[in-house]
Amino acid sequence: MPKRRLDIQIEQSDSVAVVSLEGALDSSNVEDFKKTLEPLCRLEHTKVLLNCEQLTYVSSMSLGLLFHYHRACEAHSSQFALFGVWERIQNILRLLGLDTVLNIYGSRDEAITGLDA
Amino acid sequence: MPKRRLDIQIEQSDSVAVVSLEGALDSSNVEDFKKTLEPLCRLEHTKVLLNCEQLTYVSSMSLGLLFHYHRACEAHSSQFALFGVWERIQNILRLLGLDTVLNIYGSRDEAITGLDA
Amino acid sequence: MSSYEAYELQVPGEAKSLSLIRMVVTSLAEDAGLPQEEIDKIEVAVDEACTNVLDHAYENYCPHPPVRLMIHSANNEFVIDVEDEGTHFDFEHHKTPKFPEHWWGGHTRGAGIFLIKKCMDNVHYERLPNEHNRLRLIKKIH
Amino acid sequence: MSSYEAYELQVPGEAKSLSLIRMVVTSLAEDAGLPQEEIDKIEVAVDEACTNVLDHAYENYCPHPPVRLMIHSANNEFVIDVEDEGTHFDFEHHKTPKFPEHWWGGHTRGAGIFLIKKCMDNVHYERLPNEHNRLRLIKKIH
Ligand SMILES: Nc1ncnc2c1ncn2[C@@H]1O[C@H](COP(=O)(O)OP(=O)(O)O)[C@@H](O)[C@H]1O
Ligand SMILES: Nc1ncnc2c1ncn2[C@@H]1O[C@H](COP(=O)(O)OP(=O)(O)O)[C@@H](O)[C@H]1O
Repeated sequence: MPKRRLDIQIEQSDSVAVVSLEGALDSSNVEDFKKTLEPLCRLEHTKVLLNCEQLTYVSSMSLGLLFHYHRACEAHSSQFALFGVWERIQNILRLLGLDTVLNIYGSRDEAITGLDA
Repeated sequence: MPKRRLDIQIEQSDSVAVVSLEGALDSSNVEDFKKTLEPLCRLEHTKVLLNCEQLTYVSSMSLGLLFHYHRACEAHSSQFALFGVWERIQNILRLLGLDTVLNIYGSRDEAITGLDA
Repeated sequence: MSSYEAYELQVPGEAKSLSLIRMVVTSLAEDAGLPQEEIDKIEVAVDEACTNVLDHAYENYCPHPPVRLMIHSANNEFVIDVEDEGTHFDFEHHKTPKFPEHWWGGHTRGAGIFLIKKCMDNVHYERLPNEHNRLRLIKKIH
Repeated sequence: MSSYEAYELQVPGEAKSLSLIRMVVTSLAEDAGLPQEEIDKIEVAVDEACTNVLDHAYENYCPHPPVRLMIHSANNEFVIDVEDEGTHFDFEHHKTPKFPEHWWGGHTRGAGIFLIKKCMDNVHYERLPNEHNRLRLIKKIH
């Protein structure tokens, strides 16, 4: 089996869904990412968290989806957040002004606590 | 500074010299390897140990030197050994029959103890 | 890469080639002695440039032609040429959106060329005599 | 790489290019679904083949011409062509030494072609019409 360039894991409980991304998210696998996120962003009263601790690269195509998911969650009385984002990816988020419109936390716990506040 | 593809570290005490190789040993850096090993293989009554725990690749040019160093050490009442050799490199040593003529140990301690015996 | 010495990489014009492209370019940028922060930016620019070739220049091509990269360092510049055999477009007159305002409009695309320009020191796009298009990405080596 | 799709890599004919060559070839071998043990062997064969080009085919060339690799998978074979612009030699009649006996003679070189043949399923060397030499290395994909 060829080693996949992006691994996506979902952990889902009552009110929290954590999507863990491992590897590089580029145009070769953005469809997998969409297929995972879209149904989660239609859930009601859910914290949808993107675990980026193992995410090495994200292209603009996927970054552009993040604010869309943010708003979709809001529309369903849910919340969307990222945590564990590498500095190199934070730099790109800043260039695109996404750091000002997305919820970005250091760790999973900080995200869960932060969204409650 | 560009990241070097091979790092060579030497620890030398009274009767033991350990050369630690980190990275890939190919024809781009075989001269650095030679310059390190040759003086050590002229020492008397010394255990010259090649720490291969972080060695990811060795080309035949360098493998061919190993038996030469083995004999040079013998000629100076010294001993030459490898330890921590990755399976992929052991496979090549086997193809070239070097596994039968070199001292190869699992760990540094095994090498020091084994050469004493 | 002290003097002029070019590396060339030609890959199938498919998204699965992107990771190899990024790996090769970042590895050569490292060899050129560029700091990690600049290597990261080069990775972004090259990935966005190649993604644009696949999605736009090759939109109406089936199968997609290959993508060709030429990488070299000269005169304290690290240069990556991305060459495609597809549709030409008016790069010079393309207006990049403002961020984050762009996102308010509900767009999810449209950040590629903006990032390419932000991440590199110099960017040129031109039609070559062989009817290929070449996007030249330049990063200064200090 | 299910159907015929070639990757090409051209690098300066210098030893510093070897690590990039190994990285690209092993990455494509991985994509082709080959097991790690076979990828390791391919890495050895390609590195030895390219080292031979630099040391022998280009011995009397200054500066060294580039080395060109073409990599593709087809018909359950992973194929690497190593192409040089240097001296041709008589590969077919080259007799590889016996190991470990070879080492008793005090030799430190002479294991390259032996390893190339041991590590690959099929190896061909030929002079091309453009006066380049091509060593074709083939690994079966099961
Ligand atoms: N290489 C290219 N060939 C043809 N058209 C292109 C190319 N690159 C960009 N374009 C055009 O410019 C637009 C903006 O590109 P870009 O900023 O990268 O955003 P996106 O690709 O997400 O639309 C594209 O939508 C496309 O119309
Ligand atoms: N690509 C090549 N071009 C010209 N001569 C070659 C080439 N490859 C090998 N040779 C010749 O074959 C001999 C054996 O090669 P090899 O088994 O790789 O061992 P080594 O390179 O260590 O001598 C070389 O010494 C050289 O004379």
